[in-house]
Amino acid sequence: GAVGARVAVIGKGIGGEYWSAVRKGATRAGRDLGLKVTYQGPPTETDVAAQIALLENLIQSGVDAIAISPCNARSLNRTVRKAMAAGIKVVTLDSDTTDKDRLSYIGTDNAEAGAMAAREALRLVPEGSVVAMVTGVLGAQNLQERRTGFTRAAKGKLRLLAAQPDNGDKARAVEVAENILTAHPEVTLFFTDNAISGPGVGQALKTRGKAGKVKLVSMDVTPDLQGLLDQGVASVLVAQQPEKMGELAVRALKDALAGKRIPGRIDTGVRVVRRKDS
Amino acid sequence: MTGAMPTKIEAAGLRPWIRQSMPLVALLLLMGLFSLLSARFLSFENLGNIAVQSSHIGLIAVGMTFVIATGGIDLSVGSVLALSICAAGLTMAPAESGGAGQGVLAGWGAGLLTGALAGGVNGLLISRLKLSPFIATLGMMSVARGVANVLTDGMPVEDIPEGALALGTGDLAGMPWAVLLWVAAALLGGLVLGWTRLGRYACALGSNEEALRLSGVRPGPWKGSLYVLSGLLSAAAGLVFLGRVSNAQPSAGVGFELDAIAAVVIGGASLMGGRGSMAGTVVGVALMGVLRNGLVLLDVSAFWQQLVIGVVVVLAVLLDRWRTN
Amino acid sequence: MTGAMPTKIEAAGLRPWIRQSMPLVALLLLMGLFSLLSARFLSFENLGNIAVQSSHIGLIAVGMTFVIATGGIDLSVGSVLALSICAAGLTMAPAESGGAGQGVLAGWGAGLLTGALAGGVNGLLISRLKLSPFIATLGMMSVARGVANVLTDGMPVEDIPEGALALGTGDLAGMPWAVLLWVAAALLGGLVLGWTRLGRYACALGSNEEALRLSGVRPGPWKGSLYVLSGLLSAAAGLVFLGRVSNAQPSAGVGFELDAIAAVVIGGASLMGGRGSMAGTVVGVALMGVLRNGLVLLDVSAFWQQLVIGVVVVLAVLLDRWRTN
Amino acid sequence: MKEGLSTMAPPLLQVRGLKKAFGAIQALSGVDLDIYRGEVHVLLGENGAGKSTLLKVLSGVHVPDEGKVTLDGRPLPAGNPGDSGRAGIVTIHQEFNLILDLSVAENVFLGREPRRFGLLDHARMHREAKVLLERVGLGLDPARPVRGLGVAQAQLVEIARALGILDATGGGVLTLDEPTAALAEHEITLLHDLIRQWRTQGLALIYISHRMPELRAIGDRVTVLRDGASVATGPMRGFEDDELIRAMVGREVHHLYPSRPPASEDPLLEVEELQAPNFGPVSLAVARGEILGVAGLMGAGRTRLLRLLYGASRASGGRVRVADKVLSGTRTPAEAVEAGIGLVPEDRKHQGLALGLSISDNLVMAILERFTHAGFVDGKAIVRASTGLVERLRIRSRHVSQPAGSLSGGNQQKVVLGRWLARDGQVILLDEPTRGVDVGARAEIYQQIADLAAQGKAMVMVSSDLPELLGMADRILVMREGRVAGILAGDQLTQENVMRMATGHGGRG
Ligand SMILES: Nc1ncnc2c1ncn2[C@@H]1O[C@H](COP(=O)(O)OP(=O)(O)OP(=O)(O)O)[C@@H](O)[C@H]1O
Ligand SMILES: Nc1ncnc2c1ncn2[C@@H]1O[C@H](COP(=O)(O)OP(=O)(O)OP(=O)(O)O)[C@@H](O)[C@H]1O
Ligand SMILES: [Mg+2]
Ligand SMILES: [Mg+2]
Repeated sequence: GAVGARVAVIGKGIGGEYWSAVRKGATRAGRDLGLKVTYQGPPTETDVAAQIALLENLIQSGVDAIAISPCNARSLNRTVRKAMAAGIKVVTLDSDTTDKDRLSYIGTDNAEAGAMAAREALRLVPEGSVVAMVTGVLGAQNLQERRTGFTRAAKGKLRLLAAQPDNGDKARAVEVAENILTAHPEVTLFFTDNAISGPGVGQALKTRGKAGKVKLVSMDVTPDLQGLLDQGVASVLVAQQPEKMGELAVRALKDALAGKRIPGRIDTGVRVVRRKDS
Repeated sequence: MTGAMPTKIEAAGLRPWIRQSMPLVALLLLMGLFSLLSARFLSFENLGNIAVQSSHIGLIAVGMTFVIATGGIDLSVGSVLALSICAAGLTMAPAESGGAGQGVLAGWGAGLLTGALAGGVNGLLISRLKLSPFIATLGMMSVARGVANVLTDGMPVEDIPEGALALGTGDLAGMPWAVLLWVAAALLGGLVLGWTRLGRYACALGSNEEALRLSGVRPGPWKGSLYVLSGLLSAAAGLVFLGRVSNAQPSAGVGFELDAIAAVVIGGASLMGGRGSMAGTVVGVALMGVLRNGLVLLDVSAFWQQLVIGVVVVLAVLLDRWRTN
Repeated sequence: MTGAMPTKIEAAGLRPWIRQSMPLVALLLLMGLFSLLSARFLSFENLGNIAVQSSHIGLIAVGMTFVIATGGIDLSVGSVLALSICAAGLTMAPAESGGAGQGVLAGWGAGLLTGALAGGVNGLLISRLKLSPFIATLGMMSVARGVANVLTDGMPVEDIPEGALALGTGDLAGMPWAVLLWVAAALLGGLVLGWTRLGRYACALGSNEEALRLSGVRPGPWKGSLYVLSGLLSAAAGLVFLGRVSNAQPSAGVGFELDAIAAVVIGGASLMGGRGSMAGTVVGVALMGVLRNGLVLLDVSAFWQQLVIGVVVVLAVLLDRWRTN
Repeated sequence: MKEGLSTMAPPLLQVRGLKKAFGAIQALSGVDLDIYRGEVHVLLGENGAGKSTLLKVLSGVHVPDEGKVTLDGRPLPAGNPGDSGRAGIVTIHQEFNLILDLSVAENVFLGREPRRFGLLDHARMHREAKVLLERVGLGLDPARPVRGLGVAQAQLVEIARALGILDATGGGVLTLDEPTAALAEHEITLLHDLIRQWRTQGLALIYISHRMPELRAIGDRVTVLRDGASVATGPMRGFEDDELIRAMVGREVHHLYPSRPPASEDPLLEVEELQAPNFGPVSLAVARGEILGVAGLMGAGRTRLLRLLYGASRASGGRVRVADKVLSGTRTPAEAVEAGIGLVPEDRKHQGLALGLSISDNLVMAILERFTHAGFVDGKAIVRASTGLVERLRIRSRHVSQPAGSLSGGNQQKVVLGRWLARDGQVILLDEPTRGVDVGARAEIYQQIADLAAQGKAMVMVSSDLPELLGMADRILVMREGRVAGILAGDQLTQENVMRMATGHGGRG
């Protein structure tokens, strides 16, 4: 009897479009399936200790199942094991633990998504072009993986400038992009690895009259980014599908609670959204 | 703290303008350095960029100057900014985007009102309930962020009307509105600080609140209104910010308090209270903006930037101390 | 500053233990409330969890109590924690993971040394160069983070030897090492605060540094060593933290300073300096830990948690003020 | 004629049965007071008798627990300095209430700043402040900050502020809490002239001081407070000094200045060519068992002399020797203390005491290491030692764990002195050691100083109270404008000689 069971979803953060989408998908699935879903997250995406504490506290609170997106792949191993040992069904979503002591991982390969973005970039600009990267908070592991994937795939084909962080602050992203445009007029493409940097850079391109001339390839699809795509400011969006992740995670947990076997890996796929004319 | 009375005697002879010009010297040194190292630094466009980029911190820092002059601190400015833009966004965004569709002016009004209210709560906690400003505004930092998130369900408010973006991206005869607003606030702030009772009492509150009280001045209302002012200016900064980023994010403004405080202190104010200079604050904000801009122009890696910014902040303040001791 | 004097005098009659027990009352109230609302709150295991979860902030708060007693503040604790664990990690991790493979003890030593050094720099800036603690440690906050990122290239140091994890996850006869360490540090800290010259001078520094100086005590070395102590305890907190998260992340510890400061102030210390109580600090840390835990047990949504935490922090401090005024 | 006043007009200010307690301390336990227009009413009482508390109730700082205060027949609003001020009560408090970071002019006009078009009229403020300052004998630039002023100058700025308010309101009650404690003869004379002027204008003045001679010069009527209650009241000339002291202290005080064995010839403290900007060179020597007095007008550099000698401020040249130990040119107070020097600073609130800490913490501040065994402080021993000192100095307190800030001014002063008694060094520098100390306690402090000298210590005593210097010192060094104007000894030690040297001409006549 999985109906009425309590399911906790732990993201890497509490606000922002990405985690809100995860929360939405999870809550909707919970409603459909008759589960009680709660969403929790640490105050910042790098606060591993707070996430561990959250997980411990949720174990104490007697939830039946947990979907967690570890802030750090290794740091959560022990506590995830503890949860499993306590009889709680655990899956990871968006990113995985290194030990993989969970029932399933629901998400995409961040590095692969980054590589895909690089391949898209190479369709937009010639080899040897100069590319700037704007990232969120330094040290956020999923962003790091996306950039690594991008960098690997672009190796020898694109000239990458050092990534500049905006600390998750959109105004800072605008600022950083403007400064890069001043310092490096030769930049022909921006790669942004998250849903805050992307719109920030897009904004800078618009105000500097560089929209469309300097290309923008961003991770994530949000209303904000979709708008930029429609306006021709962004060229390609490479999106994981957070809402789907949340939903599939809760569905998988429901199956697990019902005693069914669930696959160890559920790929939510990467969606590439291009401008119609590109 | 007060023990400093006798040792500072030696500085008494120094003219205030020497005091105030030390941050400027630091700024000019830094600008000189960047001009030498990067041909692109000293362009009209780049300097204009720095000004626009600094304007929201500049607005916050105007209010922070008053608060710091009283010996207080306002840690809630970033969260209050976020809350204010969410209030503004929800008021002006069309109904399809979850807003009330009340138009730009109503939105701006709602934002400013929200900022003033949050500041008012800070002011009451501090002046009525005698909470230390650090704790009161630390609480508000958490509460305002929470309310912003609850109101917006953690999602940015989209579809801000075009008209509202002018504050961030538009200009008046080539002068960006954001910069105009900042300059106006700083000028007005300077006037208030030096030439009105509010400003002088701010310094008096920071220097010796009891003496002010014994002179028959009720400290509470004056102190309280300075926190309202800080909230109001955070909201104004938010409106500029909103114009620049074009949607209202409840996660906006994290860490702004530290930038603003650093700018005020670089400008020559003392966190013990009793003094502050609006010109100094403007220079402090500019210095931080130039530093960030220059380091990116010089292609300094993000990690080294953190390091350099920390060192320069300390050096800039040291330069000021060294000159006055 | 000195203006606050007359009102404080009225508290003189109150026995110190009443003062100190107010935070405890707040904590017990909160625990009572949570026990009523959730059957799972008052279990041995859950309370143990809270203790372990609080231990690193607890360790930092011990050092912060001294710093705050002097009227100072240490904003760099979180960054120093990150730098220390990176130093520890790089020392003990095997060569394949970019470390020096020097074993656990060497790693711990390197971590503690790094923390002490960073604290020493803070101390010098503050006691020698007379920088305000806020600015000096704000600078260090940025610099230490930058250095940690530069050293590790922004990536966590992996493959920390098993032995080093004991501090975070192991126990001694059922008592987690992390909690033991915290309790030991708090007891020792209480002893130092109340019964040694260092502790007494810490309060004297916060109350009237000039009087201390004119009494023939060199304030500099004492003040400086308190910042070393704070750095050292941040590093110790880092070692516990490292044990818990099992790799050394340069991004660790963001925001810890605010948690620690809030805990110390909830515990009855004044940010103006001159007083502080180690028992109060422990209670303050526990209160924050209980609050975080209880809110999750009660299924309070993340946004509401921010709101509630802010309100409770303010209320806890108010309760203390109200009782003493 | 003055006695006649009371029968002709009703009192302007009437206090009945006033009570005020701070926790367990009953500061006022029943005060009755009548103040008439055109009189200077002196309040006398030991340290801690409740004089300042009484004034603070009148000025709205404290709310009384019981009792009635009427001004001009109407009840005086309680607990709000603004209301009291508007009702016509102007107060100069015992502790300074200036705002160090504001300018002198802004302090003078604090709370009633002239404005034009909504903005402060700085020009007018400076102009008018300058006039007020000149009237109290201060030639300061009104635009300079108060920070850096000496205590005497600060006191005069406060008087100028009161003067300004009285000019504007033209009447009421002026209360002065030990306004002359920090002033020297010349400024005191100026102040007394002002007071006489105010009296003829019909103001009612309440005046607190511990200096008997000046009270004789200025007081019309007197009320004596003891343990928070008024115990005697009447015309000043109706009491002999002895009667007043007995009413105050509850016992006889004979021999204000104790006799001592003659000083040795053996120099203990030697200072050569001590220099700093606008100061010195100053050379002096003090023998074992000697008390060297230092006199001078306000700002003559007496405080600087002590601070430079002690290393509290950095000297630009000169040598300081204690016994055969030469102190370094870059000495700090710590080095001076190690060499056996102690300093009782002039500003106890800012330089002397940690007001938030306990009496015992303050008493042992310079000798904490002596109570430290194996790294730990022996709290019991500290309490024992400080209780001894409290008894020896008759510091009025309930317990040594009480915060120093809760003591009355005179008792605070004794705590600072007690710190150096505890340390038992060889040289003690005293900067206005009896500032604000009552007659009884003064006699005790003089006795302590004399005892210390008799034990072979060298004492340097700065004071603005000339009779005190003449009564205590073996020799007096007179300073003028940062330099030594001369040293007087033996039968040259007269008030006239000191004043002549201090002013640099024939004296004040
Ligand atoms: N704010 C306060 N809190 C606690 N006790 C106080 C406070 N103010 C004064 N007292 C106590 O009240 C008593 C009266 O103090 P008050 O300052 O009125 O004495 P005073 O007559 O002015 O003495 P002095 O001549 O030393 O200035 C003293 O015992 C003092 O310790
Ligand atoms: N470091 C300094 N540099 C220059 N001038 C100073 C310094 N310290 C003090 N002064 C000035 O020197 C003068 C002498 O001050 P000092 O305090 O020694 O006088 P004083 O004789 O003790 O008088 P009083 O205490 O009555 O004011 C004052 O006018 C003071 O402003
Ligand atoms: Mg008094
Ligand atoms: Mg003096």
